[in-house]
Amino acid sequence: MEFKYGEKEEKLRTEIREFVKAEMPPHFIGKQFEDETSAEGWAFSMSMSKKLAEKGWLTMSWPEEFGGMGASHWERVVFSEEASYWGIPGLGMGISGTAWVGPSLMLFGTREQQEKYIPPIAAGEPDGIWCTGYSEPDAGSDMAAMQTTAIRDGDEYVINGQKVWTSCAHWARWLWLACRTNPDAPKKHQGLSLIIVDMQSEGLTVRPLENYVGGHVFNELFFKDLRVPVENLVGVENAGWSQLMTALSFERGTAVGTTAAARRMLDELVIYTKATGQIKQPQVRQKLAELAIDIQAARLMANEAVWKTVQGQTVIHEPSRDKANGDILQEKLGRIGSDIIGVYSQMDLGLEDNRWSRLKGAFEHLYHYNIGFAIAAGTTDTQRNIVGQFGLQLPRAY
Amino acid sequence: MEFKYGEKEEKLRTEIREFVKAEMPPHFIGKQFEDETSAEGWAFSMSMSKKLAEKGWLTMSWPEEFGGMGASHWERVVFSEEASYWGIPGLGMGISGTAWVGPSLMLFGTREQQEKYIPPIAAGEPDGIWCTGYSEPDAGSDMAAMQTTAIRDGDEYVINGQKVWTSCAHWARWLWLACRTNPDAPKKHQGLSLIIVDMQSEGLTVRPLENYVGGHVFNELFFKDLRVPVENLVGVENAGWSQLMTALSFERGTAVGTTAAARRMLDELVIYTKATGQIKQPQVRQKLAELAIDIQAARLMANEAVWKTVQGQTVIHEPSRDKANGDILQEKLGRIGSDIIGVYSQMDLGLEDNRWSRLKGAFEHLYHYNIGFAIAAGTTDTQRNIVGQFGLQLPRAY
Amino acid sequence: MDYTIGKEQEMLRKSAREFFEKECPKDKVRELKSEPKAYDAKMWKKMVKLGFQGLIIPEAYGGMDGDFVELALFMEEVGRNIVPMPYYATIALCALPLIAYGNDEQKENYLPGIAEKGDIWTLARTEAQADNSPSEIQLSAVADGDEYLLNGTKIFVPYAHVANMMLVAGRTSEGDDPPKGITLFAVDPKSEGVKIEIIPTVARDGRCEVVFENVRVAQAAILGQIDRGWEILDEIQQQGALLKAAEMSGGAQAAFEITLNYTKERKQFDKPIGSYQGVQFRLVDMLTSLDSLKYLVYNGAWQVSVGEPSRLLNSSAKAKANEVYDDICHHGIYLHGAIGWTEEMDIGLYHLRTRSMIYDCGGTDLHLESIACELENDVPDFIKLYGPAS
Amino acid sequence: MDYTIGKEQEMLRKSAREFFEKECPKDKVRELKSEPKAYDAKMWKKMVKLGFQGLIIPEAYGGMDGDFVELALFMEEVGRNIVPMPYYATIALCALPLIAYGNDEQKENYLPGIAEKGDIWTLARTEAQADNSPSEIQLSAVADGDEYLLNGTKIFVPYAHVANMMLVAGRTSEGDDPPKGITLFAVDPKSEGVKIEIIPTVARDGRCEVVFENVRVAQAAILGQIDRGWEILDEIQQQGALLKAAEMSGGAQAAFEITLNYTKERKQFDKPIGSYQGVQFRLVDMLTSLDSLKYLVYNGAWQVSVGEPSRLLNSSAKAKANEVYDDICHHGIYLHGAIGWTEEMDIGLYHLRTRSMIYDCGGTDLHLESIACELENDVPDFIKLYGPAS
Repeated sequence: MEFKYGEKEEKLRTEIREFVKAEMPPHFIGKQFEDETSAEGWAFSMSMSKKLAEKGWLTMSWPEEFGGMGASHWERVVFSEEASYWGIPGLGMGISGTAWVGPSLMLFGTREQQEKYIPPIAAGEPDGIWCTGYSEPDAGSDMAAMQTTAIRDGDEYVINGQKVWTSCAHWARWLWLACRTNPDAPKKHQGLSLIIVDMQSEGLTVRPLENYVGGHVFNELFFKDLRVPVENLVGVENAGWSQLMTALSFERGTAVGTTAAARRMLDELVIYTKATGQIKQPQVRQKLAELAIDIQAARLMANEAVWKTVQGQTVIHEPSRDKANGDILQEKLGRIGSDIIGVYSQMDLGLEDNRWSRLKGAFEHLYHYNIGFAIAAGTTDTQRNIVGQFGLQLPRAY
Repeated sequence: MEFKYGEKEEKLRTEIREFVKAEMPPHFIGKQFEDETSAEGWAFSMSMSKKLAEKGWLTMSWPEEFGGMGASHWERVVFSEEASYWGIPGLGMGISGTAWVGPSLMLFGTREQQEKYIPPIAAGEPDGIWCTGYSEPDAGSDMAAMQTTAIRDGDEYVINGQKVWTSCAHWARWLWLACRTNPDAPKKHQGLSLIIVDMQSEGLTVRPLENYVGGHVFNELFFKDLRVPVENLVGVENAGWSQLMTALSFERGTAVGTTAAARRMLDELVIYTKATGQIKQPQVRQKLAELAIDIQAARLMANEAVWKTVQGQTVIHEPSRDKANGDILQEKLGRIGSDIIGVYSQMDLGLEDNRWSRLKGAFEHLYHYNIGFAIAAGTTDTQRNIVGQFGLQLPRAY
Repeated sequence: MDYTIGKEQEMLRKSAREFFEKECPKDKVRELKSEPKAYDAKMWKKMVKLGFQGLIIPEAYGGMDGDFVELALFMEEVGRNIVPMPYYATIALCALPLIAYGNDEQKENYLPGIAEKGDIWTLARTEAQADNSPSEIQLSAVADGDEYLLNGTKIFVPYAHVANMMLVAGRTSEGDDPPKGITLFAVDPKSEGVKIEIIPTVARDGRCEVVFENVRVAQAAILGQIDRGWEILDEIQQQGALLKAAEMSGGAQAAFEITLNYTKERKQFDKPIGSYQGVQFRLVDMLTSLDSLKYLVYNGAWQVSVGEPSRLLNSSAKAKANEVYDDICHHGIYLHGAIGWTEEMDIGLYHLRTRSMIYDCGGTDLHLESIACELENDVPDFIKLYGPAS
Repeated sequence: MDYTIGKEQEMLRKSAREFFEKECPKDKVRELKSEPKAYDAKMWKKMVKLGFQGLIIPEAYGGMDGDFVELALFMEEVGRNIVPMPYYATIALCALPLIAYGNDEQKENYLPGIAEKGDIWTLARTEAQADNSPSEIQLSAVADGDEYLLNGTKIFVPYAHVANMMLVAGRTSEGDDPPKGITLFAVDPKSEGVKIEIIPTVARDGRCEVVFENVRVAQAAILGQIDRGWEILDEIQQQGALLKAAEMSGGAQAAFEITLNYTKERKQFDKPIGSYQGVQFRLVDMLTSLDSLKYLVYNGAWQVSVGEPSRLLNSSAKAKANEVYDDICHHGIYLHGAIGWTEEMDIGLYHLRTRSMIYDCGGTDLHLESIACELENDVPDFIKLYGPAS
């Protein structure tokens, strides 16, 4: 048993902090979803993305042959903690590429696909920005119900249908598309495939889905007789479900980051309440203490899941446990923080610096965006279903 | 719109308080389940029951022809509030008789049954004490699954089977039994009947089910070839389900009482924390305030359900809403009160007066008994199912 | 004990509901976010014709002489449709204290303008400390001959930018006891030295910063008595909290209904999502909290209408409203799934207003503390009967 | 970062689990409720042979020289089986401070007795104020020649009625600063003037009232320094809170497993109740809170074992344990339905102990306040990097 990181990891942590001090605006507070709304925000993210790539950090866990550093799990953890604590941009919006497109291509892609698509991702270039098309209007938590089709026609697939909740589609160069290549398969989990789509293709319409607080993260994609060459198929035709599940498991392993972000928010609240004097109020003290407990526990659980992976144990329900727990924690944090900021918590989210916002609007943002987070990548209840079924071996409840 | 009681009701309230002052030990605090554990407790309850009957209050809502006062709904509400606030014993343990056996007999019983069974109930006599046999080991929330049979054999029914969670069976004179008179009925809701059983019958075994904190409320009943005359059938053979539902609806309408009991507990906490100085702690103040809100809201909802009945509107989901809400409120109250009492909340429940107990052990009692209450008469989740299905018209979720 | 909504009350409610549904559909609510005025002047005028602004104003001053229950029912409808307009600012925060504390001249000067012309009023109260306490009021009001000179800054003042008049809370005497020395002035926002800037709130609901720089007001502008303004502010806060709770109750009811209907239609794994206990139990608990809030508001409003206002109920209603509105909007969006988070669905429009409404006339902590004071000072029934505990 | 339970630790855990399952089945736990001693002396002796009492005691004094992580793992097993015995009182509350603060003579006199003979010790600390604060300690200890005279009353002292020795916290100096002037004495409960009465707690877990009437103790009985006892009490509270949290964690895990298994077997409406989301989601949330507690305890224990104890983690573990244990027992009984409420099922046995464990070494408020102090005094990373906020 040992509850501390090794020297290598602590050295990396120091390097990252030096990087933060040198490259980031002082007292920057990151947001839960990166700023994909404004062109300025996007440009800042892209510039940081490039710098992170130069440090090798953007894809540090990749094998060296694909431009990575072959970093250990624990180095990844420390990087993820620091990146989230300091709110380093340029990671979130490229996440499709670095987190699951790249690794999936390494596992399932052809050599040609690997050579073409992986280097721009590792370099943090605009051509390495991907979006991901899984969800459909009638296939949300029940992903296997997807109906977008890609029908083989000679050397091409002809794609028709619709995707929704596609984040980053308004900035991405490529689309990582899950769709139905055999509409006649007897079961809905069969007949699915993963296909790469050029975002500049004819037959593709991107419609922004602005959220209720004026942010632009999600989009709808409409496909009308969009044609892609058959070499854009990833892996085996009609066997996409298991590849998709593999890719999803990459996506779920992110509780380390959200926990570190929460830690930063708590630190900010402590300093803020010391400045306003609110920290002397017993009910404020109790709330801060409760958050500290929950955050520390979340961090320990996130690390437990990593440790299991390091040990070669199969991690099944833990990421779902941590996602559901993180959703609840963020809701609590957003609410407590907004309550502490009080009347100032009603500010527009888009305005970081004005004389009425407190803590650069971080808590308004969390308050409204945590709902989006609870819905994204498997709702809180979906995660609970997974934990119940696979972690507790209870009968399926959905 | 008018949020106050009429003069008649307020006059009754004054009378009850005079009665309390004259007849009850001072500063008596009632418990959530009456004391059916000790012989002394039972004797005190029975003596009060007699006095309440003399006042006419035991069955005040019954028609005068059956020994009642024909009291209005609102008089009943006020009586129920006061009885619970002051913890008047002698009502709870007779509740089977006064609350649903008597009224059911008036609706469905023969004249002979009415003449035989109703007067002792109204008089608060030992011969008017009933227990109720609905639940079975495999028929809890799913009551229609009951399997105890009463098979006609000439002029008698022969009863075999088992009941469980029968409160008061160790003191009752009669059993109000729901059982299966036609085991071959195509659907499980069919073929049920209500039958009166003499607790002194041969073939009946009563086994106490002590609870985990040493109290004795519940019992198991075992029937082995127990014979009752056919005239003990209530209403129509094999049409018992609807009578049972009617009887259950009488049982559910009790949120007025639990709310008033909660009000008393809050009042006690306020006075207690003033004495100890804890009321000066902001976190204690907030908890007390939250309880005050919840109790006031619960009272208003309970009265809304009564008002709907008074108006002749059909009350469907409201009692379930109020039961579920009351369960949650009592849990909260038990926990907050125990937290306030602190280290003294670990006392044995049976000991009202010793130098370590606080507030006569009322909060230890509530803390452990509220779970039993949440399980009894339809669990909290069962009530939620009812509200969802009938109040919100959602698809059945169980 | 009678929960009946009377015939006239029901008619008022129906006419308000139909009016707002017609005149302020949700797309209008969306549009008004980019309209700096943050309300629809035409609709406001139509409301005058229907007598809505005059609802609570005595007939003598051109109003309908309605009672407080009717006003609460009306606010429920406003909240139900989340109608962006200066009604709450004008009526709850200003007309009510004008009626209660204005002298005859003030009433004659001001009330008919509200009832018959739709004059807009607002209350400039909040300052940087922003906790609705007496010590928050720091704007200085110094006597200068027959006049007072106002200097200071008010924030989150609703609809100051379109107001005809405003009530301003200033400090006329310094001292150790913060409630003492506060005075309310009726001030024309076009007076020299008043600077108004719209604060960019997430709901774009017309909140303003109002800076006073040597603004001169006449002694006749004082509402009530000099140095005794806290009494009035406290009453505004009491009644305003209740009326805001009514508005939030109506909004929460509507947000709930939208959500409930959605869970009946939306299917996942071949079943409506409302048939899963995880979803259904949330909805059931929401219903209970909605009913709680609704009746706390009705009871509180009824108490005011019969002249027996209850601090306990006022604060209970607002504290409950703060909890319930937030909870229902938050979980309402969640239960919609991703679509609920877009600006295309109505549910988000409700949640835009949560944070501002929570603080109108007092946040949760303030009202819990107020309830605790009531509990502390009250003598419970059992002590009345038995005497002090041994 | 390594969550591995080492081989020796695993062996200890296994042998403890098997021992308690065999020697203290649940029916024994039930029986002991009516046994005034509230523990099984035979089992206690067997534990001595296995070295359990000596686990944390240095080899020099007849112990096994185990580390704090091992002790925490052992306490988990004790909690898992809710074994009624004076282990926590003897080891967590007395042996640890004797090791840390005892002089050589005291260690030689007392520690081998615990490790090799199974001497029972307890801490007489709580008084009427019962809030684990320094000002709670009012028992007077007045110097009288070479001796001290103790007068006062201690309550909820665990297993005082069967103790060979006890540590008594008394006040040797009065003053304005409550932590100053407290002294710990090692006292033989058979001394003249000590009166012990068993308090009838719901768990019948051997809590006692101990009255001291002119009890004479020698100066040599002082543990640590005179007037400096608060330091020791604070450390007892820190480590004791963590070990109690470990015990509660083990208990909560067992209570959860019992409940989980029941929901897989028990059917309602023809389906196992665990297949309803309403039930399943509760269980899932319980699992998360159990994992939270477990790792807070392990992390805190590891910190102690490497000589870097963390007040933040100690208090976090205890506050979390207080919440989780209560919640899992409460909902565990609820999920069993009515059968869970009877004394026939094991789940209730766990809940009998909830209220006493919550207050051992500090209730939730105390530990939340302790965490808040840590937060307040800590300099967060972002301030370290950027300097004070502008």
